[in-house]
Amino acid sequence: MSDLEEFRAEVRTWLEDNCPEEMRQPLASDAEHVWGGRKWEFSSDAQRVWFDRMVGKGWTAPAWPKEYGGGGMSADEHDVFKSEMNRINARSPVSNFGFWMLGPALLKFGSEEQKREHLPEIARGEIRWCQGYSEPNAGSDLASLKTSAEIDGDNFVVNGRKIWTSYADRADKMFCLVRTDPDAKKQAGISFILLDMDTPGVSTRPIQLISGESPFCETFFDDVRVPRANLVGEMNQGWTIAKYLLTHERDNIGGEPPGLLKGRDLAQMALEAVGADDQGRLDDPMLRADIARLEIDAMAFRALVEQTRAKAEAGEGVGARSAMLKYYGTELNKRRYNLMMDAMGGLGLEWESEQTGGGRYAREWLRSKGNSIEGGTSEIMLGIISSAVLELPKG
Amino acid sequence: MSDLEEFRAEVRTWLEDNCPEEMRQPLASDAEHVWGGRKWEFSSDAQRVWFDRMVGKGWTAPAWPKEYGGGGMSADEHDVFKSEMNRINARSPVSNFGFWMLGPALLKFGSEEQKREHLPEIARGEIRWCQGYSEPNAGSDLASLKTSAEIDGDNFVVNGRKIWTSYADRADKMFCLVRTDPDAKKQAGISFILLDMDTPGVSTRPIQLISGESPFCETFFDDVRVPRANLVGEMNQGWTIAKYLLTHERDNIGGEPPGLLKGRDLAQMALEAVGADDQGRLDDPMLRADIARLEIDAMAFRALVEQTRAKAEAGEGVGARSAMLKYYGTELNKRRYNLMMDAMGGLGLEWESEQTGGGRYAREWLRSKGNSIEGGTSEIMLGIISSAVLELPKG
Amino acid sequence: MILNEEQQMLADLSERLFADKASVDTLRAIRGGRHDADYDTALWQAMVESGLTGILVPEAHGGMDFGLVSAGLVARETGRRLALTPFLSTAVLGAIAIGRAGHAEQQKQWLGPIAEGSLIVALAIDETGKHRPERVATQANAEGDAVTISGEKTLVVDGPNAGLFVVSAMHDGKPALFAVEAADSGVTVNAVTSIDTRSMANVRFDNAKAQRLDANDNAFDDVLNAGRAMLAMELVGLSRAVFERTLTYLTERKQFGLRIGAFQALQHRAAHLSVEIEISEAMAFQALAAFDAGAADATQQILAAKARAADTARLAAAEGVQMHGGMGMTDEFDIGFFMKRARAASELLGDANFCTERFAQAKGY
Amino acid sequence: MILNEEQQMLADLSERLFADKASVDTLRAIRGGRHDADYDTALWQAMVESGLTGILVPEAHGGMDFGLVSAGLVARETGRRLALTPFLSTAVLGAIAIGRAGHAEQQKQWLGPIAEGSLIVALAIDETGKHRPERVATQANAEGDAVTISGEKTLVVDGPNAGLFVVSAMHDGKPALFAVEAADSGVTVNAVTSIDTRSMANVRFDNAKAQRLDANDNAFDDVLNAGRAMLAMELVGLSRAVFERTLTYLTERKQFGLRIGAFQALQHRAAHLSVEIEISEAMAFQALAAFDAGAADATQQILAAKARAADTARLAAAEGVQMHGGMGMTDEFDIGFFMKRARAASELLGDANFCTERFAQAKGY
Repeated sequence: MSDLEEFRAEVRTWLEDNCPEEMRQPLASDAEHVWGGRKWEFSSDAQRVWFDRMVGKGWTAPAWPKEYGGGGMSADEHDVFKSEMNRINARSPVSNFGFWMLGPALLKFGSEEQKREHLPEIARGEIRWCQGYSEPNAGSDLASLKTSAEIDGDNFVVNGRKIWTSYADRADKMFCLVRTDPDAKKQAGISFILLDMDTPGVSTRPIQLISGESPFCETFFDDVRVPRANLVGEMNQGWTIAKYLLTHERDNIGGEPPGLLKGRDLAQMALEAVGADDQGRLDDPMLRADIARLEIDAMAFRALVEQTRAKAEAGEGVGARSAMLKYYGTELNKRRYNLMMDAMGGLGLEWESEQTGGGRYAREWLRSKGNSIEGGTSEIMLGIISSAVLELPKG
Repeated sequence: MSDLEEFRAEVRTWLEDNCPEEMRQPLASDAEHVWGGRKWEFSSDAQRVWFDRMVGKGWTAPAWPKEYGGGGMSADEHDVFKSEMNRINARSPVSNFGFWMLGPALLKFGSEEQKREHLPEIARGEIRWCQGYSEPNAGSDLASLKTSAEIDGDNFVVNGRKIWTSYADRADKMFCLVRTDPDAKKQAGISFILLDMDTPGVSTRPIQLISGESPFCETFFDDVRVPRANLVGEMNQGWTIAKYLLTHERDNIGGEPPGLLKGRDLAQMALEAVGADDQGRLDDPMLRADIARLEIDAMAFRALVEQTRAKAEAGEGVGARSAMLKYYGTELNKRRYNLMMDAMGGLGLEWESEQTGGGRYAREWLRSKGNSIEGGTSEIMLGIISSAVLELPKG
Repeated sequence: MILNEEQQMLADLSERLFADKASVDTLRAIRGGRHDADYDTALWQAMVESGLTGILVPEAHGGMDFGLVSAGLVARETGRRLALTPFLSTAVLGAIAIGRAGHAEQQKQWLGPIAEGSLIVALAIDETGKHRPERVATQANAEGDAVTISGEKTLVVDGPNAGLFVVSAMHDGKPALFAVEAADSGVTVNAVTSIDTRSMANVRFDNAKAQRLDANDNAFDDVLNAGRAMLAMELVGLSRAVFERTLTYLTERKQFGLRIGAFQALQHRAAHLSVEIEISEAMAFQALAAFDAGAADATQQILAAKARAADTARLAAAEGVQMHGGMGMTDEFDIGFFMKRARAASELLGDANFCTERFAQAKGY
Repeated sequence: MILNEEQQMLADLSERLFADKASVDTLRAIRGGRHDADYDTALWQAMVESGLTGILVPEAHGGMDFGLVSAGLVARETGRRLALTPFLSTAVLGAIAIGRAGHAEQQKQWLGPIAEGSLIVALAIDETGKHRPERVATQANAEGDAVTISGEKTLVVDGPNAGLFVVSAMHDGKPALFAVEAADSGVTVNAVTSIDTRSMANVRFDNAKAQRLDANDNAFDDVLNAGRAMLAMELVGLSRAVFERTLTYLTERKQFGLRIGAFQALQHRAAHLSVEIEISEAMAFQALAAFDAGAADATQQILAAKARAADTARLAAAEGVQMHGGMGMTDEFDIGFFMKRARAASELLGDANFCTERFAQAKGY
C-alpha cells in the first residue's frame, strides 16, 4: 500500500469514527453554516462536537503548515482528504473569510510574526474575519477607493467607509484595503491592513437585499487607530495582494449552485411541479428545451472547470482565464434560478409560506442576481478576458 | 362618392384592364425585377407591356409632380394607389435607385434644371441609377471617405474608388459622394455629384458574395471629368443630402422578407419539410418554439412599423427612430432565414440542385447575413439609438 | 395603432393621477404592514372618483363603457408606478366576467358596485402553480335550481378583499364560470404574502353557494384574454419605468472616470432593450385594439403581446439590476421591486412559454 | 481532461501536417473544378502516409488503434483548415462500423484497405433532409444466404468516391447496418454540390447485394456517436479558426479613427464568444474520452458536445461575418467558408435541436 493509500485509509477511518451523522447532511440553509469567531453560538451538539474534533486534528485548514495550526498536508494528501470528506458528504466544520482569503494571503505575503499571530486562531475557529474592499463610490472600479489611513506615530488613523462587507456585523476582524498615499494614482498608494472590529470608531450597518436577507454591511471608520504592525506586505503595495485574492475569490465561484438547487436535479423538480405528458416528457416543451440546454451548458462548463483544475495541478497557470469561469459560472447560475422559478410557477411567487420554506424559491432566485455583480461584475470579467486573454486593443 | 373613392375606382378599373396576369404573380427571383435603363432587355412581353402602360400614365413615380414626369398624386391618392396595386399583387413596372433615392433627393435639394433633366428620364425608366457611397477603407465610418473631386475649370476631376455600388456594372449613371475639400474634417468637405458611367476613366468590377451572386461592384475613378453643373446642393454640403438619404434608405428596410420567404408561411414550410407529430405539431419541439417566437416577434415588429408609419402620416417626425426599425428588422430577417435553414435540413445544404432552384435556400440565407451590414450595420444603428434616442453620454 | 382623442385624454388623466397618488413609499408601507390595507386604498379611492373603476362597465350600470385600449392605459400606469390596487381583478376581470357572462339580473346586482368601487371581485381559476385553465378539479353540483361548488383555488389576486369570486368549476364535463359571494359560509380565504406585495390568496370552496355565469359561451376566453392583455400593458409600463431609472443611473453613475452610460457595451445593451420595449408596447396596443374590434385573431395577438411583454419586462428588470451593480441588489433602491413585479405579472394567467405554446397551437403547428 | 503524451504528439503532428498541406486555395480549386478530385487528394495521401487513416483501425489490420480523442485531434484540424478529405467517412465512421459491427472476415477484407487509404467508405443512413436514424424506408430482403437492399439515401458524405457503403435498412422490423460494394450494379450514385464543397451524394440502391454487419448490437449507436463526436471536434476547430481570423481583423481594421477591436461592444461579444469556444472544446474532449472509456453516459455527453459545438460554431461564424462587415460578405475573404461549413457540420448526423431533444430523452424528462 502506498503512503497515499495508507493516508486515505487513516482519514477514512477517522472521519467514519468522528463525523456525526447530522454533519453528513446537506445544509438546509445558510443559517446552518458554522462561521466561528468570538461570538459564535453552535446551534446543535453535533456542530460543536464536529468542530472540536476537527480543530483538534488541525483539519479545519488541512493544507496549512502544522506550525501555523494547519493539517500540514501535501497537495496530494489534501486531494485525498477532500475526496474522503466528499465521500461521506461531510460538512465543513468551520469556515469564514479567514480560511478562504486571508490565510492564503498571509501565507504568501505575511511576515513570520503575522503568520504566527493570525493563522492559528483562524484554524482554531476563534476569529471570524471579514473583507473590507468595496466602497460606495468605487464599485467595480475598486482601485478608486478613498478610505484613508494616515500615519500617526505607531498607528494608522483610518477614516472612510466600506460597503459589501459580508457579515461585518458578526465578524471579529477585518482585512482591509486603504489609501495610504493620497497623491499616488489609483492602484499605487493602496495598502493592505488588518484591524479589529472592536476598535473604537468602527461601526457597521447591515444592508438589506432584494431577497430580504442582509448578508452584507456597510462599515464606517471614524478616526480608527490601527497599529502599523498590522500592515501586510509593503506600504502602498496592497494592490498586489488584492489582485491575488480577487483571482483566488473568482476561483471559488462557478462550481455547483448553492442553496435549493445544490445537488438537486432541476428537471426532476420541474417534472414534479409542472407534470409530464403521456410520453413522460415535461409538460411544457419550451421549459423542457430550456432545461436541457441549461444542463448541456452546465455539463460543458464543468468540463472546462475540470480541465482548468487539471491544468493548474499540472502546473499551467490559470491567470486571467479564471475570469472566464467567473463570468460563465455566474451567468449560468442566474439562468438556472430563472428556470427554477419558471418551473415552480405560483410557488415562486410566495414570499413567506411554510410550503416554500419561507419563500426560499423567490429569495434564492433574487439572491442569484448578485452572482454576476459580486467578486467582479460580468462586464469587468468580459473586459479582463478581452484585454488579458484576447489582447484586444485598448479603447 | 368622395373624390378619393372616385379616384380609387378609376385606378382599380385601369389596373384591372391594363396589368397583365403575369405581372400579378410574385417575383420568382431577383432576376425578374425590371430595373430599366439604356441597356435594359425585357424578359417577357408582359414585362414590356406593363412597363409601357405605366410609363404612359406617369405611374412609375406616382407621387412626383406631373411636370417632372410623375403621376402628380397627393399623399392620400398615393396611399389609395398603393393599396390598389397591392390588391392585385401588381409588380412594380420598373424600379431602381433613381426612384427610391435620387428622385427624393433631387426633389428636395436639386436645382430646377436638375429636376427637369433627370426626373423625367428616371420616371420613363430610361436611366438606371446607382449609388456611390461606401469606400474600401470607410465602411461604417462613411464620413471618412477619400474619393476626391478637384475643380478644374468647369469640371470636377474625380479620382478614387467606391465599393458596394449595387449593380454599378449595369447602371447608366451614379450619384456619388466625393471629397471636395481635403482639408476639412470628416463630414465637412463632402459634396454630392451626379456622373455618367460612360464617362472615360470610370470602370467597374463585380464583387462576388458568399451567396455566389454579384449584386455589388467596386467602381474605380481615374481622372474622371464631371461637369460642375452636376453638383447637387451646395459645394461641401453633400453630407446633408447623404444623411437624408441614409434615413430614407433605412425606412425602406424592415418590412417583409424578400425572396423565398416572401409571403410564405415559415411554419408551413417547416411542417412540410420536417413533418408533424400525432397531434399535428411540428415534429421538432425546439424548432417549433423558435418559429413561434419568431412569428410573435415578427407580428410585434410589424405593429411597431405600422405605428411608426401612422405617426409619420400624422406628422410626427420619425428621425433616429428609423434606426430601431433597421436594427430589429434586419436581425429578425436573419433569424428567419436561420430557422428556414434549420427546417430545410439537407435541402439547405444543396448548392446547385434543381429541387432547390439552384440552391436558393442556402444562397438567400447567406445573402440575409448582409442585411445587418448594408445600409448601416446593426452596431451603427445601436450607436445611433444610444446617442440620438436615449441620449446616453459620449465615450 | 395611434390613440384617438378620447384615449389620449384618458392616457393623460391616468398619468397625472398615478404620478400624483401612487408611490413606492406606499408599496413599502403595505409590505411592512404600515398601511390600512393590503392595497393602496387612497389611490383606489381616487380611481373610483375618476370613474376608472367603471372603465369597462356599460353606461347603463354607471360605467364609462370604454374598451380594453383605454383600460390598458390605466394598467400601464399601475406597472409603471408599482401601484397596488384591485384594478385588474375588479375593473377588468370582474367587469368583463359579469358584463359578458352575467345575465341581466347579475349585471344589475354587481356591475354598479364595481363601477362605484364598493365591490372588489377576484378571479379564482388556477389550481396549480402553473396557469392551466383547462385543468379544473373544482366541481359544480346542481340540486334543482341551487348550485354549489367545491374545490381549492390558488393565485387568487385580490382574494383577501373580494366581496365576490368568479370561479371556474367543472360543469357538464367542461370548465365553466360561476359567481360566489365571499360572505358564503363555504368560502375560506387564506391570504398569501406575495413576492411583489400584490394582494393574493388561496381560496377553498366547500359546497359554497354559486350562480352560473353563462350568458355567453365565449366569456371565459374573453376574461382570460382581457386579463392577459392588461398584464401585458402592466409589464410594458414597468419595463418603461425600470428602463428610465436605469438610463438615469447610467447617466449619473461614474466608474473608471467616466459616466457608465458612456461605455459602449452598456450603450448597445440599453439600445437593444429600448427597441424591445417599443416593440412590445406596439404589440400590446395592437392586441388590445384587436380585442376591442372583435378581430378574429385577437386571441393570437394577445398571446403574442403577453409573451413578449413578459420577456421584455424580465430583460428590462435583469438589465436594470445588473447595470445598477451592487446598488441594484439592495432593498433600499427601488429597482428590485420591478424585478419582483415582472416575475409575478409574467406568471399570472400564463407565462411566456404558455402563451407561446398556445400561439403555436392557434396557428396550427 | 488533459491530453496524454501520445495524444499531445498526435495533436502536434496533425497541426503540422494540416498547416503544411491543407489550404483554402485547394478548397477554392475543388469548388471551381480545378482540382483532380472533389476532395484534397494530396492532403489525403499525406494523411495515409502518416497513418492517420488507420487511427481507429486495430493494429492487427495495420492501424494505430488509437481512440476517439486522438481521432478528434485530427477532426479538429480538418475544421480549422477547412480541409476536404474522407477522414470522417472512412477513418472514423467506416473504421468504427466495420471494426465494431463487422465479422472477422469483413474486418479482414475492409479494415486493411481503410488503414492503407485504398478504400473510401461512405455512411448512407439518412433518407430525409433532417437526420432521423430511426426513420428508415430502405428495406433489406433476405433470400437464403443472399441479402439485397433497396431504397434511397441522402446526405451521403463522400458518396461519390466510396468503394463501400455502410447502409441502414429495415431488417426484422428494425434498422440494421449493411455493407454494399459501390461496384454493385444496383448502386446509383448522384453527386450533390454541397454548400461547403464537402463531397456528397444521393444514393439509390436497387436490389443491391449486401452483407449484414451484425457482430455487435450496439454498433449502430457507436457509429452515430463517433460521427457526432468527430463533427463536434470539427466544429470546435472551425470555431477557433474563424475566431482567430476575426480577432486579427479586429486588431487591424480601423473605423472612426480606432482599431475596431477597441470598441467595447465588440470586445464583450468577442470575450463571450471566446468563453463559448473554450467550453465547447472542453465538452467535446470530455465526451470523446467518455466514449473511449465506455462510460455509461457517453451518448449523453456526445449529444451535449455536438449540440453545443454546433451552436458555438454558428455563433462564431455569424460574429465573424458581422464583425468583418461588408468584407465578410465577399467570396474573396475566407470567412464565408467557415459559415458554410458550420452549417453543414451542424446539420449532419443531427442538428443542435435533435441532439438536445435526445439528450432530454436520455435524461428521462
